[in-house]
Amino acid sequence: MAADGYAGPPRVRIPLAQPADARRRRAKGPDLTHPHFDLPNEALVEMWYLLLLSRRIAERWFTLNRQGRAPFVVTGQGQEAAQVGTAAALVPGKDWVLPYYRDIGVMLTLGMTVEEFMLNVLAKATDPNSGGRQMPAHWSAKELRVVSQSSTVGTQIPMAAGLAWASQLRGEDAVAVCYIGEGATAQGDFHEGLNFAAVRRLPVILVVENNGYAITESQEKEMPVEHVADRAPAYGMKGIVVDGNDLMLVYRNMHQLVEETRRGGGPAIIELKTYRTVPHSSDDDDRRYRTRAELEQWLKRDPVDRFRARLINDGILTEAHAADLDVEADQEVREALARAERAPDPDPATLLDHLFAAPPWGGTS
Amino acid sequence: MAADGYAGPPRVRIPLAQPADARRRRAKGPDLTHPHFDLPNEALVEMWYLLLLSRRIAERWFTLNRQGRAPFVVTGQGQEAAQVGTAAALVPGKDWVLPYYRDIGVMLTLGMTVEEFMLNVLAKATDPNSGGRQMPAHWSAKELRVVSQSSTVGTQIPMAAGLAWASQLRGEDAVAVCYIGEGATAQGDFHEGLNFAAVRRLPVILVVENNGYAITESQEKEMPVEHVADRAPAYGMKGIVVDGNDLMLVYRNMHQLVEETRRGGGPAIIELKTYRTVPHSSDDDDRRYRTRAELEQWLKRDPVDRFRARLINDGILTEAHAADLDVEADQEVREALARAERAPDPDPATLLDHLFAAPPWGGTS
Amino acid sequence: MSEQTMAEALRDGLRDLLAADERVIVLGEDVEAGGVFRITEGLLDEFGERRIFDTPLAESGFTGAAIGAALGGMRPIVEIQFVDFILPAVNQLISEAAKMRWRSRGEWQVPLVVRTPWGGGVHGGLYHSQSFEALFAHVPGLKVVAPATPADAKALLHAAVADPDPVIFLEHKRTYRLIRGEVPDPLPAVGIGEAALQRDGGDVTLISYGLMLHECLAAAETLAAEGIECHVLDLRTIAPLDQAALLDAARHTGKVVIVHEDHLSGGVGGEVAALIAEHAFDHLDGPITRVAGPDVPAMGYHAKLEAAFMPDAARIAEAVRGLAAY
Amino acid sequence: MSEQTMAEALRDGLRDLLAADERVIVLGEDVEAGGVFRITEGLLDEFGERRIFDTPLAESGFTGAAIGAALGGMRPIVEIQFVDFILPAVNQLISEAAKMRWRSRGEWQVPLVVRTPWGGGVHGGLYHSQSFEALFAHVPGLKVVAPATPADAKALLHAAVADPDPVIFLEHKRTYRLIRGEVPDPLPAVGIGEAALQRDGGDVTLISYGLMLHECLAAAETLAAEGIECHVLDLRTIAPLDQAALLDAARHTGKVVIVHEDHLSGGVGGEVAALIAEHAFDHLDGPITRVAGPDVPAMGYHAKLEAAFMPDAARIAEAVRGLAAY
Ligand SMILES: Cc1ncc(C[n+]2csc(CCOP(=O)(O)OP(=O)(O)O)c2C)c(N)n1
Ligand SMILES: Cc1ncc(C[n+]2csc(CCOP(=O)(O)OP(=O)(O)O)c2C)c(N)n1
Ligand SMILES: [Mg+2]
Ligand SMILES: [Mg+2]
Repeated sequence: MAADGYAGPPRVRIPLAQPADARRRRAKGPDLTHPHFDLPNEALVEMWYLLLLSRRIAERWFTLNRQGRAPFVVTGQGQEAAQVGTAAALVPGKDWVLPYYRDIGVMLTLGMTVEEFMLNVLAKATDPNSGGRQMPAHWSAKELRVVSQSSTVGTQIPMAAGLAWASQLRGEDAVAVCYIGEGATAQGDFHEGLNFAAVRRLPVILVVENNGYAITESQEKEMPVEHVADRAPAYGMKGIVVDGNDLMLVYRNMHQLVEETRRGGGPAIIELKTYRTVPHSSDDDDRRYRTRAELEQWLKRDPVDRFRARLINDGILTEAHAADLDVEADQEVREALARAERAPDPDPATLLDHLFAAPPWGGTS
Repeated sequence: MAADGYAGPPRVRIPLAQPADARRRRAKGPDLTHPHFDLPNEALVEMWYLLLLSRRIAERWFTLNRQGRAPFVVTGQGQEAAQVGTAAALVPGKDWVLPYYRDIGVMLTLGMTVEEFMLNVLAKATDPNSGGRQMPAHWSAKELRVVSQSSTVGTQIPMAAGLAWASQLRGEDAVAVCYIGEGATAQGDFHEGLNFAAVRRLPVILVVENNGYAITESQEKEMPVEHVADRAPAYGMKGIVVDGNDLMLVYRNMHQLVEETRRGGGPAIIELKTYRTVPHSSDDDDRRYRTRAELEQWLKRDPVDRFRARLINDGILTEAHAADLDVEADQEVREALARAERAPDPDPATLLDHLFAAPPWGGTS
Repeated sequence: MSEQTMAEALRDGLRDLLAADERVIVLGEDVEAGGVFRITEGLLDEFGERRIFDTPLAESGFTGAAIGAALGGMRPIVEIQFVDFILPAVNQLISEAAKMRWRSRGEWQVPLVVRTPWGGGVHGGLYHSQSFEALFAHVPGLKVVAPATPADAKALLHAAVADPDPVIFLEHKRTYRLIRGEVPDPLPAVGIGEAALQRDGGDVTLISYGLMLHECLAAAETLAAEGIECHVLDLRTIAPLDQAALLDAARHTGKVVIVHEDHLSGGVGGEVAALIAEHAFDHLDGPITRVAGPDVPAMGYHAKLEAAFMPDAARIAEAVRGLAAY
Repeated sequence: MSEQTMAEALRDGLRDLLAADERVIVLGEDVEAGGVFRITEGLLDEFGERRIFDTPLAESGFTGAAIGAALGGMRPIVEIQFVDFILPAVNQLISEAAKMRWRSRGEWQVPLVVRTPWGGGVHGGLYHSQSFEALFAHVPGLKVVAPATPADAKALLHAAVADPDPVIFLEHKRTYRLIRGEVPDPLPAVGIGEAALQRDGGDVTLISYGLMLHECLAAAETLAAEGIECHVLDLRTIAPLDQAALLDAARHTGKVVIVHEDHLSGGVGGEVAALIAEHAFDHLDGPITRVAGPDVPAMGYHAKLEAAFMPDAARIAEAVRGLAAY
């Protein structure tokens, strides 16, 4: 065990043979993440709870920032349906997942606990993602096959191709799923990574969370076509465009695509039209580049409210149950935060650790 | 004048106001390179001569290599129609041109003299491209707006976008034309450069000389689509595919595209299906990756023979005239070589020159 | 004469340059809205969208386009949002910008300025805190500057845009708002390649640049109270190095401490030390000492991991004391 | 025991590694046909197209894919056709491969080997002759090796593939067919990070690597005839440097000449000199001298421009004579 309190790999959260996630507390129905199940009512409620919890984690993070307890925030309020709906179609611990910085919803659905988010936000020594080395929201969870992320956008696409390739060589039927914003698809690695995957028909899915902006730049400054998915034919790929704020639509489309890709259908792009209803990060002021009217329009399509309304309309959820869950989510976040706050800060003496497996100088490995 | 005998810029070969190329000896008819002229018979003969001369220069270079007088050869036998046909549609000295290493035909058509090719091949101090600093076939000719090329493939596409942009900002109606092999279009700079050009609708044309191979790799290892031009829609661009061994087809399509782009039609791709009938370079043995049968098939479509046959068939050229021109081309190359051989080698003392305009140390600028 | 922050001096410098020369254009991610550090704020309104130009999120593509624009007669100023994200553009910078003049023997030139925030101290973690000056300083054909004061920043920005060759212009992001200073008007010119003596002293020579210069000056204050006088040189330009100035500074005391934030191995300090060990050997009175970040991929995000990485006045003073007593 | 060229030793090494471990795969441009230097010749026939794998012409893409494959449990060996063309992949190597283990505190690792020919002497001009070891040696998290003999090449290739971290494996292209040597069977292991003394002598220490090692040895022969005995150290690994060995070698004579083909400023020689100037200062009997390529973008294509760039035994001997007389 390293001096920073981190137990080190390998840790197995989810037995690979049994993809049911014991750690996701609310899983009352059959395993959501198993693609062969239909979705019973309980699972739909659970999915709404994941949307809600993602939202609450993000909001709490902003609060911590205002309180001076978290120097930096980057979140994805408004994008939760795109995240939860796609991740729910994956098999955690089997499929490779390369989420991006806004993907609280992806990580929550795959099995990261609320406490772990809070450890991450507070950059604690026991943050499982990097132990306070990286900015928060740079996910890593080996047992979930979530590969450690850099801030450098685009690099994850070729890496996803390589992960898919490794799985293929090893005779697994895993799919590699890479998440990305629409702006980042302008990077050369988009072209090189997709081309590599396409030439060898590797099982790679690129999930584009198109929120219309790359920090301050609106989509027309980034690309000359309406949809990122319009670029799929350049790689002989399937490309689909989905309303990213409609949870069920996202889930059904992703589910089908994952099945196709898993069965050898080759790489594909799924583009989710959505919106971040908050600034790019705690350092940003979004009023300098977009109108309040535009924001209001999108708030009407808020994925959390929208799915709740639908569940209530369909008689699956009551107002009272929803209100209870809201309280529960709030409480879950509060309790997790309280526990996380008691965790140790990173020990500066550990800075040199883990440079190499067998270090040629200095720290332990 | 630098110690290596190189006079240094600026040199003006072609007065920009008068695009007729006085230095192209055989231009009997109206200026070929001026896009508003129809093509009289003399011009057609001249174009055939350019094909022939390109071929003879390349062949002589291989001979010099076998004789131990040129350490390295890279040429484009078989691709001459793609080169001459596209370059003939440009205005030398006005349009920006970024040819690639096989483009003897492009440079010859734009106005590089046979002697200059020989100076280049022999890496003489007076080689106008780089004075023996670069490998041969790394073109540069400022007065022709041919920008110095590196060996690094792909980088020229964003640069072409920038040149087009500069011309637009300066109120010129120049087009920027970048030449590339199909293999090199797998580079990220293809995506980034075309995207940049497309977002701003810059007057850029990408000429893809698709010879089916990137050194030893056949096209299906490079890309999952049949045509590079299939990728044009990803940038909202026009993309056309042309038989690159049919000179007139190449010229007419390029001519039309240049006109459209010059008038604000935005960037475009023209892909020329062709074949190099020689190894990749003097270091390559193409028998390790392609069959003689395949080569034979393509030799039947040889662009030089094919255009000659057509001119003879149409009564524009006689066998006797063709034979005369053949002798003439041979002689032109021989004389140019003899002159070039008398030119001085680079002076090692000049190695430090031209690092910076005002050198902080060492050599003169 | 007015006191400004680094950020203000740079913004003013950009405005002056845009006003003075039609060929100057500014491009990069988010520059129209002012950029993430607000250095280009207000420029769009003043100079319009033909000259202040948001690019797609593609550093190789827009750096390559800027090289093209420079070849085509413009004077582009590229902003790379964080120096950490310059890596995708390294091929364009090293293979093209740096070699263009040399390979064409002066026929073509690339008057390009690449502005980019570098360095740590702002809780940026691995990808918003790095130092890449050593990478570019090793590339013949590139000039690299790293001013430490508002006046130098503005003067060197003028010099960089006036320069007919490509210049990597490094702005330490922690200094943007932290460092204030007089910016004289008219502004005395600073040439690229000119170091500046920031403090005169006879005991130990400190050679540094960027944020670390200020830590050196702070250490020098502390040490002066202890009777140790430091001779502090600000390199200002990392490539080409002001060899005469740094050898003079080394000879002046015979004891040299080189300080940079970038990690030790292969950093700029190695080159500086090597020059001194070769050309000022006879004047040396003690080992050439380097104070630098440790050899790990970057500083950590958590404040404690960041502080553990960053050299500071205390560590510098300790090194100087050791050497002074040598 | 058999005598082999560098190329043969490397080809044998690859074959052994592929035969020994199913996880080893080879990818790059033209590797199926043997590669432009024929190092992978015959491997496709022997190991099949699942393990010997031509990639599209996209260095960032296939290096990134190799990083992914390494994360996924494979042991990829990437071939970059010429080190000059590694620049598009620098972002993947520095931002991802080098930082992966550190940023995940050991959770993820990238056991990747990037083989690539470097250096000049083959009429490659600007883009087929460069040296980039200094760029990578400055990146914490990457190991960089540059063997100079066939036995070392083969042994270090084994060490690189066995290493759980990313290794940049530099093969000097001029040595492929020029340098022959015994390759013992069984082959003694060479650890990454271990320099080797190639000649013992008491007057002047030469520190080098790659092709230049052979020029140093040639110079040492000449000088021995003149009565000057050289102590010649082959670094073999550029990062991490074998500090103990290089400091010992420096202390042994007190006079050091560092030789590399890469241009001078910011080269590996600077770091080596700085280490000596700091940690072996008391043993120094003369200025630490560097012999290196000049600070121009690359060597020229013409034989005369190439020769003007490349350090050689004559230039090295001259530097040694000067220092010996100091
Ligand atoms: C290579 C690189 N360049 C620049 C940045 C700085 N940056 C961080 S996020 C961002 C915008 C990304 O936009 P998009 O991909 O649309 O994702 P979104 O943030 O909108 O979800 C930029 C420019 C970066 N992280 N990486
Ligand atoms: C970035 C880069 N990587 C690798 C090379 C080595 N190389 C030179 S030519 C070539 C093949 C190019 O194929 P293609 O683009 O189809 O052009 P062709 O040679 O067939 O005309 C390669 C791999 C290079 N020049 N640049
Ligand atoms: Mg976006
Ligand atoms: Mg080709």
